[in-house]
Amino acid sequence: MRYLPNSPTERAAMLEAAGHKSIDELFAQIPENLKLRAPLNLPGPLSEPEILEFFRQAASQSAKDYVSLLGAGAYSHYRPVAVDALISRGEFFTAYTPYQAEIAQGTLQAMFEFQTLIAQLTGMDVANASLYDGSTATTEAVLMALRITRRNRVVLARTLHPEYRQVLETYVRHQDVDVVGIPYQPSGLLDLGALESSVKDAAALVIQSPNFLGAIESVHEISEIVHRAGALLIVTVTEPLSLGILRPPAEADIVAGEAQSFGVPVAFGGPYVGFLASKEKFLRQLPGRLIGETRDAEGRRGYVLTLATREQHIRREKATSNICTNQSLCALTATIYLSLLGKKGLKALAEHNLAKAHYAAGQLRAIPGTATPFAAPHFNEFVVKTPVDAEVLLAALREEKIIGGLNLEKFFPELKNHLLICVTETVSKATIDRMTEVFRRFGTKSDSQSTAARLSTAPVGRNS
Amino acid sequence: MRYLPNSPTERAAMLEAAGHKSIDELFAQIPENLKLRAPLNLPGPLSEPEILEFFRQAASQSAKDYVSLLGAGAYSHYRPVAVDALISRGEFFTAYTPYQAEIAQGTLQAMFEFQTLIAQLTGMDVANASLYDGSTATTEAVLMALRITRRNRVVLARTLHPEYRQVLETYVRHQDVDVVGIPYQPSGLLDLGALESSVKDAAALVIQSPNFLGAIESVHEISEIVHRAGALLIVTVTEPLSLGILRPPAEADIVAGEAQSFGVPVAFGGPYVGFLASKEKFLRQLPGRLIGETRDAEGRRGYVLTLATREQHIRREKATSNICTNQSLCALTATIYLSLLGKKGLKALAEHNLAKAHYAAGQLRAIPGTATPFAAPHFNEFVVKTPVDAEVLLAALREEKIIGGLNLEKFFPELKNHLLICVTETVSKATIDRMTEVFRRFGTKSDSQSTAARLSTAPVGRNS
Amino acid sequence: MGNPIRQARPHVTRNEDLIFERTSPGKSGVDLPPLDVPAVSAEDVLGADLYRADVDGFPEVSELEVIRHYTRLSTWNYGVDTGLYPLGSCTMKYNPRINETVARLDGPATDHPYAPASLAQGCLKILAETARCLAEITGMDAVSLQPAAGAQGELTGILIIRACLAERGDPRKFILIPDSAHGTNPASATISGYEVRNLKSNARGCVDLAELDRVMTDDVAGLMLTNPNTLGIFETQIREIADRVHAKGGLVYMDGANMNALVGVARPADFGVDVMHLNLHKTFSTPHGGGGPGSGPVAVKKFLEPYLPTPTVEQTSEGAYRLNYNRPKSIGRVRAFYGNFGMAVRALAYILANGPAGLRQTTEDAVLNANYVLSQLKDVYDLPYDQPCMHECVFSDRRQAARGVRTGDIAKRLIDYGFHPYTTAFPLIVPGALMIEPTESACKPELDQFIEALRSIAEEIEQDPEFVLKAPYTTRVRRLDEAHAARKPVLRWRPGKPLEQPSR
Amino acid sequence: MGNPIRQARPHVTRNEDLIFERTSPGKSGVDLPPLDVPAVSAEDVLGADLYRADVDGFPEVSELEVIRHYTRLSTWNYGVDTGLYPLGSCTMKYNPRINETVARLDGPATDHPYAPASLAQGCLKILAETARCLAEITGMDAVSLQPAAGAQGELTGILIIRACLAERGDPRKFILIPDSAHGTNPASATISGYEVRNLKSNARGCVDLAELDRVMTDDVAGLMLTNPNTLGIFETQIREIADRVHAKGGLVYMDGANMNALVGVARPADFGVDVMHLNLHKTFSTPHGGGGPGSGPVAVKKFLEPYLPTPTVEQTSEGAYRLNYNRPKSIGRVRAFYGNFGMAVRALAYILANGPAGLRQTTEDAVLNANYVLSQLKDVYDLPYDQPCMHECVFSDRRQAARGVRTGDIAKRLIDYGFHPYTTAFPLIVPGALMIEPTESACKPELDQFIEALRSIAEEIEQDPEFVLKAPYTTRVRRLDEAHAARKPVLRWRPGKPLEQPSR
Ligand SMILES: Cc1ncc(COP(=O)(O)O)c(C=O)c1O
Ligand SMILES: Cc1ncc(COP(=O)(O)O)c(C=O)c1O
Repeated sequence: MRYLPNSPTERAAMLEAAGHKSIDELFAQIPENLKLRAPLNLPGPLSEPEILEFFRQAASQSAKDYVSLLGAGAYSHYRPVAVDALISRGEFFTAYTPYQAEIAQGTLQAMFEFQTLIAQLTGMDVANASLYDGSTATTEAVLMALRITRRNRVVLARTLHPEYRQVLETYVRHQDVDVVGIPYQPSGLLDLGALESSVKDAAALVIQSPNFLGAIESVHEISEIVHRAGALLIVTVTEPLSLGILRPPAEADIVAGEAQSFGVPVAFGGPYVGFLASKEKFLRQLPGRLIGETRDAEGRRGYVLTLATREQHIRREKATSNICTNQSLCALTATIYLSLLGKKGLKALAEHNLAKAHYAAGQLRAIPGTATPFAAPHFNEFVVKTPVDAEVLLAALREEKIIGGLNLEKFFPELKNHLLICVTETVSKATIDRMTEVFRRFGTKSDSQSTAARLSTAPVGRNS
Repeated sequence: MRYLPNSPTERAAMLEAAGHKSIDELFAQIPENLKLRAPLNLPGPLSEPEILEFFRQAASQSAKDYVSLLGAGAYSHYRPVAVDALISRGEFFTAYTPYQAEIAQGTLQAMFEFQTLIAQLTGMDVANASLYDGSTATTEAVLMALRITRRNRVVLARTLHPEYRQVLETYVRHQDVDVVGIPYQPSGLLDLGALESSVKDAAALVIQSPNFLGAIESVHEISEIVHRAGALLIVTVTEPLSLGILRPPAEADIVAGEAQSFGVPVAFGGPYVGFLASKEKFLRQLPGRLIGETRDAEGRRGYVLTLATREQHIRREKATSNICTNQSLCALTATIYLSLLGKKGLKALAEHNLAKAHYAAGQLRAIPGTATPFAAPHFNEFVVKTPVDAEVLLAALREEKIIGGLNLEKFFPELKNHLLICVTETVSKATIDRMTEVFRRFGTKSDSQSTAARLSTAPVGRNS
Repeated sequence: MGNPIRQARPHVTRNEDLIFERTSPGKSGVDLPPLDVPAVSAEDVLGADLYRADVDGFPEVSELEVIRHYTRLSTWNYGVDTGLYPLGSCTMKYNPRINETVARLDGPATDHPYAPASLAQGCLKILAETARCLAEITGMDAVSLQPAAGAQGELTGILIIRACLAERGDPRKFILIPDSAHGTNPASATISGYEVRNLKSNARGCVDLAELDRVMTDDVAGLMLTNPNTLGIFETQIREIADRVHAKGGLVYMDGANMNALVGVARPADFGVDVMHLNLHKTFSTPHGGGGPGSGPVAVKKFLEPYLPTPTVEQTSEGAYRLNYNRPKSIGRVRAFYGNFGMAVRALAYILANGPAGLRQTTEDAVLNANYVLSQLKDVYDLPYDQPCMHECVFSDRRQAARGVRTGDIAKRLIDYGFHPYTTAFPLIVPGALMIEPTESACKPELDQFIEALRSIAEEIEQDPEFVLKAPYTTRVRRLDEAHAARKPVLRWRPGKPLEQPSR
Repeated sequence: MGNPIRQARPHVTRNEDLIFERTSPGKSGVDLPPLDVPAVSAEDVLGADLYRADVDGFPEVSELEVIRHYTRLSTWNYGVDTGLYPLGSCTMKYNPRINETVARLDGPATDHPYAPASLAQGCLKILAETARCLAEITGMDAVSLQPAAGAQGELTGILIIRACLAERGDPRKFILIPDSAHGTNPASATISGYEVRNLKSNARGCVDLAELDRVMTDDVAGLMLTNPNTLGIFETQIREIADRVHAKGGLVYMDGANMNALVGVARPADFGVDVMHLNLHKTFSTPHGGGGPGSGPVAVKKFLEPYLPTPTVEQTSEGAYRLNYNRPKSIGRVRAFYGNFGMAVRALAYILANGPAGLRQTTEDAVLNANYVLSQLKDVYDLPYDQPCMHECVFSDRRQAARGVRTGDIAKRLIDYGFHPYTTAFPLIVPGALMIEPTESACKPELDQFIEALRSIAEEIEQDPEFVLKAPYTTRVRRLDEAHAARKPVLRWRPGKPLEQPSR
C-alpha cells in the first residue's frame, strides 16, 4: 500500500525487537469471539487514477454547469487562487491544534489575525478562533447568554436562518429553556412591537442581519429595547461580506456568524467556519479556542492558546462548551482571503454584490405579476414573489442552466411562491437578464396585480 | 496593480530619499526621442477571474476530450498528484539557479539525486543537471564528441527523431562538420552494413533506441562496430520509461535524451527536460550544470555547483556550451516522479506500457489490409500500415474522439499511409478496441494482402 | 550532553510582523472585474445609519506580501509533512494528496447544499457511500455524517440515547464515564442534560466490573466508553461490560477516537456497543488543518436509527439519492446543512485507496509501531500500566520528575531533536503522562531516531536537568509565558505600538 | 557587533539523507490500476539480451516519505516567496499564482504538440497572442517563442544575423561584444561560427564611440549589446551606436535580459536594434524554478522575419491558427516542437493581468527601488560608476576588500540577516561587484531592512572582519568546500558508505 512507510523487513525487525512472534500476538488483548472473521466488505484498493475517475464520475452528476442563485447561508464568491496555494502548504494543513506553541507559531499568529479581523468586522472587542459553523456559533452565543444572565428564556426572530433555529433547539432542549419566536413585519424587518412584550426577562434576543429574507435590521433601535429589558442582544451574520458596507452591530453584546463567504468553498454545505465575537466583559464566557499574545523567555512576542481553564480538557463537565477540534484551516482561509481583499477590496466587492442584487431586483420587479414584497433595504439577497407556481418557474430556469434561488415555502408556509434569490459578483449581467427573460415569459398576464406589486416595493432609501 | 507591494506614499518617500523630483527624472538617461509616447497597445488589465476565463476559453478549443495515441517524443503518462503538490512549494519554484549553496541545498540535493537517477537508468557513470530538451541534449552530446575526438564527421541513424536531427543541423551548420545519415533495415533497425562503411573516421554515431519507428536497437552489436572505428557511440532515448525493462545502453559513450515521460506534462511541446550522461572520463567535457557532493566548514555533507570552469560565465567564448538557465524544475519533477514509482513501480509501469502496445499491435495486425511492417521488438510505440489513406483513417478516429497517431509521411516520404502509434497506460482496452473497430471498418477488402501482412510481422521473440 | 543533536537547519527568514503591521494605505491583493451592471450608491440604498465607510484597521497589502507573510508563517509550523508527529490520541497519520485533489473538483467543491436533488446526485452518492463504508467498518447499521467533529459526535450520540430512553418512558439522570476519558465526554454529556458519574479504573487501567455494578444503577442512562481506552489498552471485558449496562436498561456509547487500532480487525457492533462516533480527521486521514475542520460521524444500531439527526440520505427504489426530512423521532439537527461534506470526500478517497486489505495492514502497522516504541523505551521511562498496547503507549515522567523534569519539559526538549512531542499530561489517571501514538505513518528509521532522542533526553536529565528545563533552544520563540497571556489577555491587535516586542 | 540580527527561526527538522539512503526493499509510492489487457512477458518479447530485470540502486520508498523528503528539502531553499531576492541581472520578481493555475488547465497542460491544428486552436492562439504582445512591447515586427532560454535566444539571434549576411554575400568573421556582457553572449557567438571581438567600455561603463569605430571593421557581422547594460546603465548613445554599426554593414543584437527597466517606457525597435531576445523568466514573471525552465523569445525587424526558426505560428484569413513549416530561408530549428509553451502561458497571463498601465508602473517601481538602494548605500559601499541607475545598481567591495573582506563574504553574511544575496563578481569590469536588482517586487519596509543589513555588515567589517569572513552562521550548512568538490568530483550517489558524513 503506497501510503505505508514500513517494508516487510522493517516490520519483521520491529516485531522481533518488540518481543512478539506474530502480528496476531499484538491483538491478543482482543477476545477471539470479538474479532472480525471475514475481510471487510468494502470497495478498493484503488490506484490514484481510479480514485480520480470515481470522483470525476460523481462530479459529472452535479450542478457544475449551472449558475446558482442560491444563498441562504452558503454564498458563491470568487476565490483567489493564492488562498488554496497557501492553505495547501503541508505545514499548515497537516498540523494539529497548536498545543506546542514553539512549533506552531504559524497557526497561532494566523489565528490571532483571524480573531482581530472578526473583531474589526463585527465591531466587537474580542473574537474566538472559530467554531463549527454559523448555526453552532449562534447556539454557543445563546448558551453564553444563558450562563451570563442566569435567565432561561430565549427570544428568536423568525427571520433567523431556520436551520440555525433547529440546531439551537437541539442544544437547549434539555436545559429547560423556553424558546419563543417573534414575527417579521410586512417590510421583512423584525416586529418591534412583538419584541417589547416578549423580550422581558429573557436571557437574549437573537436576530440575523441581513436576515433570512434579506432585510437589513436596524440593530441600534433593537438593542435599546433589548437592553432596557436587561437581556443580551445576539446578532447573527450569515453573509459577513455585507459588513464591508454595513455599519457593524456594535450595540450587540455578542455577534455570531458564518464566515464561509470569505474564500471557503460552498462544498455542499461544509466544512465552513463559525465565528463568535463579544464585548470584552464576556471574554471568559467565550467557548472554543482563544489565541493570546505573550512574550517568550527572551522577551520576544509570540502567541499561545490561552484561558484553557474554560475548556473541556480542563473543566470537563463544567466547561463553557464541549468543543475541541474547531475549523482552523477554514479560519486560515478566511484570514488569507480577507488579507488579499483588504480594506479597499472588501468594500468594492460588497458594493459589487449590492449593485448586482439591486439590478436583478429592479429588473424582476418591473415584470408584471412579479414582485419583491419586502421593502426593507437588502444586500445581495432578496425575496421575489413569482408570477406562477415557484416550482414551475425554477424548472424553467434550470432549462437555462440557472438554479433560481430557494423556494421559501419550505421554511415559511405563508410565503408560497416566493423565492429567496442571491446575486453575488459571480453572476453576470447576462445571466441576470436571461433569468429575467424567464420570469417575463410567465409574467405577461395579470397586469393590475403587477402595478400593485410595483407600488408595494419601491426601495426605501432611508435618506429619502 | 495587485502584484505591486509599494503604496503611493512609499513611492513618494523613496523618490524623495533618492533625491529625485519625479519619476520621469529616473528615466532621464533615456533620450527623449527614444521614449515611448503612446501607451502600449495591449489587452488588460484583467482581474484574476477574467484571466481564468480567458484561458478556459482557449482550453475549450483543445483536444482535452480526446484520447491521444501520439508519442513521437512526447508521451502521455499519468502524473501522481504528489508531484505537483511538491514542485508547487514556493521554496522550489521561485528560487534561482543555486548560486548560494547555503540557502539552496534543497535544489542542490534534489539535482544531485536527479543526476544519480539518470546515471542509474542509462547505465552511465555521470549525468548533468538537465538541458533544455532531448533535441538539444542530443546536439550537446554531438558537440562533446566533436571536442573529444577532434574529428568532424557525424553519422546519424535516419531513425533518430527528425526534429532532433534538424536541431543538430542548426547547431553544427557553422562548425564545418558533415552530417551523414544511415538507413534502417526492413525490420526497422539500423542498417549495420551501411554503418560499417560510414562510421569510419567519424566523431560519433547517433542512434535512438527505441528508435523513431519504435524499434529497439541492439546497442551492444552497434557499439562494437562504432568503437572499432574509433568513434563514439551516442544513444538518444526519447521514452526513458522503456529503461525500466530495457537493458541500459551501457556500451555507449554518451547517452542523451528527454525525460518528459517522468511526470512532466505534455503541454504542447514544453517545457520538457533534456538529460545527458556519459562515461566518467568525459566528465569535464559535459555541458551545463553539474552538482557535486562536498563538505562544509564543519564537516557536514552538502552539495554545490561544481566544475564551473567548463561554463560560459567563466570560460565565455571557450565554454563547453552557452547554456545557462536549464530546466531544473522539470528535473525536480522527474526526480520526484521516479522516487514515487521507485524500482518496483518503474518496472511495473513499463510492463503495462509494453502489454498495452502489444495488445493494440496484435489487434491491428489481425485486420485485413492492416500491417505492422517492422518486425523488430518495440516498447510502447509501433508503426501501422493503414488499410486506406492514413488521413481518412485519422479523421474517422477523430469521430471516435481518438487522435490516432502520427502520419509518418510527414517525416518519411517512403512511409505513406503509415502511422506511428503510441499506447501508454493512459489508454484503456476499451479505447484500443474502439480504435481497432475503426481500422476494421476500412480493412474488410483485399484479404490476400492482409495474410501477407500477418506473415511479415509475427513478433520476433529473440529467445524463440 | 547526551548524543549530539542531529538536525537540519532551514535557512533563516526575517522576523514577521502581523499582517496589520505590514499595511500601507491604498494597496490591495485583488483587483475586481469591471462592474457590468449600473453602480448604486451604498450610502443612498442603505441610508446613513446603516452605511459603513470602511473597516478601521483592516489590512492593506499586495498579493505578493500575502504570499510571503503566510509562507513565512507556515515555516514556523510543524506538520505531518515535516516529520514524525506522535501526538497521543490524535492519530496524526499521512494526509494523502489525492484526497485534497478530489475534494477540490468542481461539483464536490462547488455544489450548493440547497441545489435540487436532481443536480446533487454526485454529492449525495458520496455521502451515502461514505456512510455505508463506515457502517461496514464499525459493524453498525446506520450512520449520520452531520456531526462536525468528535465532540459533536458524542453530543449527538448521547442525545440519541436520551431520545430512545425518553421514548421508553424515562431518560434517566446519569451517564457513567471512566476517569480515563477525554474531556469532551463529560462536557458532551452535560449538554445532553445528564449528570456525569465517574467510573474509577482498575489496576489495569480498565473498567472494574465490580465498580461498574456498584455505580450502574437504574437511574443511569448509559456508559460512555473509549475502546481502546486512552491508555491504548483494549477493554478485554467490553462484552460483559455492555451486557451489564444493558441488563440495567442502560445503553453503551463508544468513543471511537481510537478506531485506528481496530479497523479491519474488530467491529464495535460485536462488542455490544449501541452508538458510537468516529473521527474522520484521525482514523480516516482527513487533515487536522491546525485544529480542524474535522468530522465526527455517528454510527448506531438499527433500533436507534429513528433518532439520527435530520436529514438522512436515502436511496430510492430507482437508485436515486434523496434527503429525508420527515423523521418524527429524530433528535433534530446538530449543524446546518449535512455536516463537513468535504471531509467525507477525503475519508472515502482514503477508504477506496486502501481497500479491505490496506485498512487492515494499516491497523497492524499502527499497533506494531506503538509496541515497538513501548519495547524500546520501557527501561528508561516508567510504564505505569505494564502490558502490550494497541495503537499508542503511555509512559509517565515519574523517574524524571524525581530530578525535577516533567513530561512537559521533556516534550520541549524533544523539539530540539526535530520531533513534534507526544501528548503531555493526558490521560489524567497517569500523573505526568507521555502519551505516544506513532500511527502507521512512522517508518522504523524515523522511530529509531525518535527512540534515540528520548533515550538521549533521559540521559541529559541524569547529567544536567537544568539544561533540559530551559529547552527548546532551536525554535523561533521559546517557553512562551502562558501565565502572562492569561493574566491580562490580549486577543487581538489594535493600532499603535504592540504590547510585546516583535521577536528578533 | 553591528545591529542585532533580527531574524525569525523556523523550527528544526531532522537531518535528511538522500532518497536512495531512505530506501527499504519492497516499497513503492504508487500502485497501478489492474492491467486490462493480457500481460506479456517482457523477457520473452524483448529477448534475454534486451531485457533488464530492474534498475540497480533505484529508490524504494512510500508516498509519505517522498512528501516528507522533498518538503524538508524545500525548507532549505530560499525563494522569492520567502523574501527579498535582489540577485542582479536575474529580475527575481513575484511569480503570480494565477499563472500556475492557468498553465495547469486541461488543454494547455495536456495537448500534444502533434495534435491536428483543428484540435490545437487554443494553444496556437496562446502562442500567437503572446508573440503579438511581445512584438508590441519591443516594437519589433515578428517574434519566435522557440528558444528555451536567454542563451538559446542569443544563439538564435546571431544565427539569424549570420543567415541574413550570408544571403547578402558574406556572413563575416567577428561579433563585437562589450567587456561588460554576460558570458552567454560570447559563448553563443562562438557556436554561431563567429569569433568574438572584445569592445572596451568607457569611463561611464558604456560603449565608447571612438573605440567602436576602431573595432567596427567591415569583417564584423554585428554588435551584441545589453541595454540597459549589466551596470544598470542605459546606453544613452545607442541610436548612434546602431547607426555606426549599420553604416559598416553590420547588424545590432540586443540582449533583452534587462527589459524590466524599459517595458512601457521605451522600445528597442526605436533604438535601431535589428534582433533581440527576451527572458520570460525574468521580465515576464515566469518562475525560475531553481534554474529553469525559462524561455528566450527572439524578436526581429521585418527584414529578418524570413530567417526565424521553423515552424512559425500564423493566422489564416479565416482567423484560424496554423503552423508554417514552409520557410526556405529559416535558420531551421533550435529545439524540438515549439519552445517552452508553458512559459508563454504564464507570461501572457502576466501581461493580461497588468495591462499597459500596470506594465509601465512595474517598470517605474523597479527603477525607483534600485535608485533608492543606490542612494542609501553609496556612502558605505564604493560606487565605481557614480550615476543614477535603471533597474539595478552595482557597487564594488573596494573599501571592504581593504579589510580583507570580499563581495562573496559580504553576501554570505547577508544570509544571516535573512536575505538572499545580490549577484557577486559580475559584471567582470567591476572588480568585486555587488550587483543589486531589487525589482518592483520589493516594498520599502523590506528594502529598508536590507539597507540596514548591508550597513550593519559594513560596520561589522570595520569592527571584526574575521567574524564576517566566517559567515554564514545560521544556515543548515556553511561555507561548503568548492575546491574539494572540484578536485575529485562526486556527481552521483553510489551504494555503500557516503563519501562525506551526512550533516548533523
Ligand atoms: C479520545 C478522544 N475523544 C474525543 C475527542 C474529541 O474529538 P474532536 O477534537 O474531533 O472534537 C478526542 C480528540 O482529541 C479524543 O482524543
Ligand atoms: C544579461 C544576461 N544575458 C543573458 C542571460 C542568459 O539567460 P538564460 O540564463 O535564460 O540563458 C542572463 C541570465 O543570467 C543575463 O543576465
